[in-house]
Amino acid sequence: MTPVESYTADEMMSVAAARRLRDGAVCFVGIGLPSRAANLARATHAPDCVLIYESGAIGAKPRRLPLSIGDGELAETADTLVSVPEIFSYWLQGGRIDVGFLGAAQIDRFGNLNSTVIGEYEQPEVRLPGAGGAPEIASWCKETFVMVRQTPRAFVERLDFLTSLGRPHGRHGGVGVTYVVTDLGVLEPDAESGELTMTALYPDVTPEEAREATGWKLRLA
Amino acid sequence: MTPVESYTADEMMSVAAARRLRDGAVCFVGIGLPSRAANLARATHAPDCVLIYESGAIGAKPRRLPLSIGDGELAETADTLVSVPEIFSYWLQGGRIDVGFLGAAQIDRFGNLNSTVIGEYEQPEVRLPGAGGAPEIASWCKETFVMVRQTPRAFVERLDFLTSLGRPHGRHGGVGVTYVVTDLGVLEPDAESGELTMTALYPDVTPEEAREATGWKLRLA
Amino acid sequence: MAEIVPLDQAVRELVDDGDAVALEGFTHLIPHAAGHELIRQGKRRLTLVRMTPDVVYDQLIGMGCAQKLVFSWGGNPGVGSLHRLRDAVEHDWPAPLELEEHSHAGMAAGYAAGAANFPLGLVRGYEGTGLAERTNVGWVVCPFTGERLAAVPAIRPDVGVIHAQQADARGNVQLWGISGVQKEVVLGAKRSIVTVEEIVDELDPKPGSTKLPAWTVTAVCECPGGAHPSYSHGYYDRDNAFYVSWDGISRDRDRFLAWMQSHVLDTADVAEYHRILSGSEATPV
Amino acid sequence: MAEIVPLDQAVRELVDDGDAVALEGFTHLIPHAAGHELIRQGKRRLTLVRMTPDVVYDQLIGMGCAQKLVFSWGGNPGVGSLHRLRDAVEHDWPAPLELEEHSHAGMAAGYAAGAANFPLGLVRGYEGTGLAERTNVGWVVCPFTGERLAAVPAIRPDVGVIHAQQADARGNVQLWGISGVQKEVVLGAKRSIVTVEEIVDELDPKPGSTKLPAWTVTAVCECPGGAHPSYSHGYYDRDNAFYVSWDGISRDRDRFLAWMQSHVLDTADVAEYHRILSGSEATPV
Repeated sequence: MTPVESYTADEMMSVAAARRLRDGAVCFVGIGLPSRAANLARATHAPDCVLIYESGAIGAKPRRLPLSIGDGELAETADTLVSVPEIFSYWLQGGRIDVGFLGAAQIDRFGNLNSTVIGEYEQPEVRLPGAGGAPEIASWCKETFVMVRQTPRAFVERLDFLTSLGRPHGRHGGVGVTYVVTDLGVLEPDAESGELTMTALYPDVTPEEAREATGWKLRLA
Repeated sequence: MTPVESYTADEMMSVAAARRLRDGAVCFVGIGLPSRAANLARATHAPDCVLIYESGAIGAKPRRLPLSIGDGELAETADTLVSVPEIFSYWLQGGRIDVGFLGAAQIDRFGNLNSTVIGEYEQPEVRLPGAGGAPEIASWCKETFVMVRQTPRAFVERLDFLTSLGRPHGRHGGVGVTYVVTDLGVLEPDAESGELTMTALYPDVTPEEAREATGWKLRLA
Repeated sequence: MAEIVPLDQAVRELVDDGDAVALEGFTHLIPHAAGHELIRQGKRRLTLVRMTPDVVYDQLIGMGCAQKLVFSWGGNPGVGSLHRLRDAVEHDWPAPLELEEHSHAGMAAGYAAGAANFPLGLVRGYEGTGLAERTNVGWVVCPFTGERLAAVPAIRPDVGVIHAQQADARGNVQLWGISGVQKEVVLGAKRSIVTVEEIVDELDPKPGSTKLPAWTVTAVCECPGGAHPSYSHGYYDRDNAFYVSWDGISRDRDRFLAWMQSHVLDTADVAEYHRILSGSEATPV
Repeated sequence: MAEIVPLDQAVRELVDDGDAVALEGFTHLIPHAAGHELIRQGKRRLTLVRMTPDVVYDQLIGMGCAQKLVFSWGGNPGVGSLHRLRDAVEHDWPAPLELEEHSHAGMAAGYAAGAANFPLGLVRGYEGTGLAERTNVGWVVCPFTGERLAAVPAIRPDVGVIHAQQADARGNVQLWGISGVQKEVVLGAKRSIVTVEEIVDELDPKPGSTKLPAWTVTAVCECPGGAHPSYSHGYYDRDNAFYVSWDGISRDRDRFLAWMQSHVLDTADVAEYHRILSGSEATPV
């Protein structure tokens, strides 16, 4: 066996997220890192993970990583395909999903996310893609994993726009963000305050690096 | 050719209703007389009538008369099958149906129908099957044909229960009842008052017979 | 994740006295075998929910299992009245029966709302009818148009019961033909029982089929012929003669009780029911 | 009843300047050929509606066809930004673009409401987010539970446009694979255009297919390859390389305009588009 000498940030993030998925979990998966993480889990310790893509593919078992959420590979390997109104009503808001995955351009200390605009809404510096499935994923999955690179531009004191809630508890079905997986480590909400706290750092990452990459005064557990 | 010497009341009612269906009409059809009438129209002057059954069979082309609205024959010959929530939302309330057919235990002079109870609601003399599809058929089909035998017990001054509206106009999508086909002839609403008026009597039926069969003071056009 | 168990075990473990139970199947795939098992086990004070309470609910009501009926159309399709249902409503026999009745559109919206975990479904109807006064209906106002729409409560029974054609060995379910509200009642229920014609190694995709993943179902029970006298598209036809004969059987209390004794109470399961039936008066084909 | 006509005729007769037009297809069956025809005919002041405005709307916006965009997620899936969309929002080029944005769940509920002729759809969401302040959302209170639910307006475009695999000679449409909101947008629209891979004598039933009867569709147009660079399940795959190359083409205004000139404005139809494309830089496979 060759020791692993190096890995990319994306690989590390995928592994860290995959490890936190329990076998049998029903996952609402987007394209990119979430799809990679969920399929990695499925290929290793969690063969019975159920992958649901917002395109309506339920129980997809892709043999290669899909490039879009509507990839034909997902349709062909799914247990069943349903319409888009159905996936968002009977399945997502129906409260059937254990783990939802989200990315974002900005995250605040309570796991609220912005994927709408940087700058003012009416005169944005950067117009981002928008909400997509995020608001209801954040509110209705039993828990949410966020995957985002840790930089001061992304980890901000104050969001430019609140696209999805970090802590919807009570109001909706889920508890909100339980893990934020970054390229430096993993954050989890503090049990009392709910503030995201660094609970794991990858090998060779220092607390100082994590603090400098964060736009708020980061606490480490 | 042999002259037709006799016919049953059901046959005459089916023929009278069928003749009033224009070709190409999209019909919401129940079992029994309506199904017989619509299929007769389809077999004669209206081959392009579209038959929709509330079980979700759209464009059914039964080769024999079905005995229940969920008959396998309907499923096999339909252009498409949809779920029951879909048939009542996208198709019926969607306003896509030209002609709905209804029967009832009681009808009043404005085409309001009762298929719920005879007697008091809490202590009924006869508990009837109930509303089924009737309220939304009456309200959302562009027009409604009622098929019912003409007797003083059925054609009443006052309904024991108002199950579906005879004249939903304005409030909902359709104009309501346009024809009441009975075993004596056909009634249509008066253009001004909306009161059902006898506009056709079958051969050998006298106005007097029609009046005696009606629980309100019947007008004949 | 679905467990594959015998029907009697599923009914024993999943249905309690006093539960709201919905046996669905819109003229097709009606779970008669499951209804019979509820009767055999003497379940009581059930709230029975079903769009079209036909013969299966006539049997349950006549045998005293029901306290309340939530429904939209209660008749013997193409034949006439449900005599046991009428006897309960008109003469409190064998017990009074509370009614909550809707239109089909209202029930369908309630089931869809239940599946989606919404508290209410909407109908553009009820207004101006007697139903609006007699049933559990509310109103909402559209914030865009000002229109008043009827709201019906979501249907979320304790137990949803359906019949389907197939399940695979893992408990994934497939049904095809007229699909009714089969998906909605399973997804909206707290627990679910799916009886199937057969358990197969692999579900082969059928045009127009509905699939329920194993993780959405509580129990799957193999019950060939379990829809009789209803039908299973691709397996057997509707027993129209039975529906006609039910009119006579059910009209008289004693004859009804005798029939239930010999066909249901004295039989152990759906296979014995079919054996008895094949020798009986009920299907004079 | 559907008429089978050439695409240019359908667009000329059914789409007016200023119309609300929804081209749908959730990652699959995206009606690119129809989008190109809107550009060729120089349609203006359109309100473009679409859950996922990707390359097809980037092209329409960049060519100045749009006045307003109603959407839920605007990006180049798996690649990055839509540069023409961003240029319009950030720099008003070639014209300002008004936005109405929702979540996917909100758009899906709006389409379902449109198909059902309801004035509103419901979402258990929006509350507490920035969307609630920025978009066209209202509120209703559940009469049973007191819960406040978000209401989104029904989506009822003037013209609904989809791509599908097949139609028969009478205009009945069949599509299969990921079905998105294809049915809803056709049923909810005042007029509809369905482009198809082929017109066949008889639709052969496919598992999981969606069918639209001819009488629900206004125009059917044969357009083989009409979804490119999206895909048609069973006909051709997604052109992932094209989506990647679009990032470069669309980043620069002049390069974008040159590409649109040679591939769309200078081509007569989808067949010519494919001939030009096969010799161009756009698909360096």
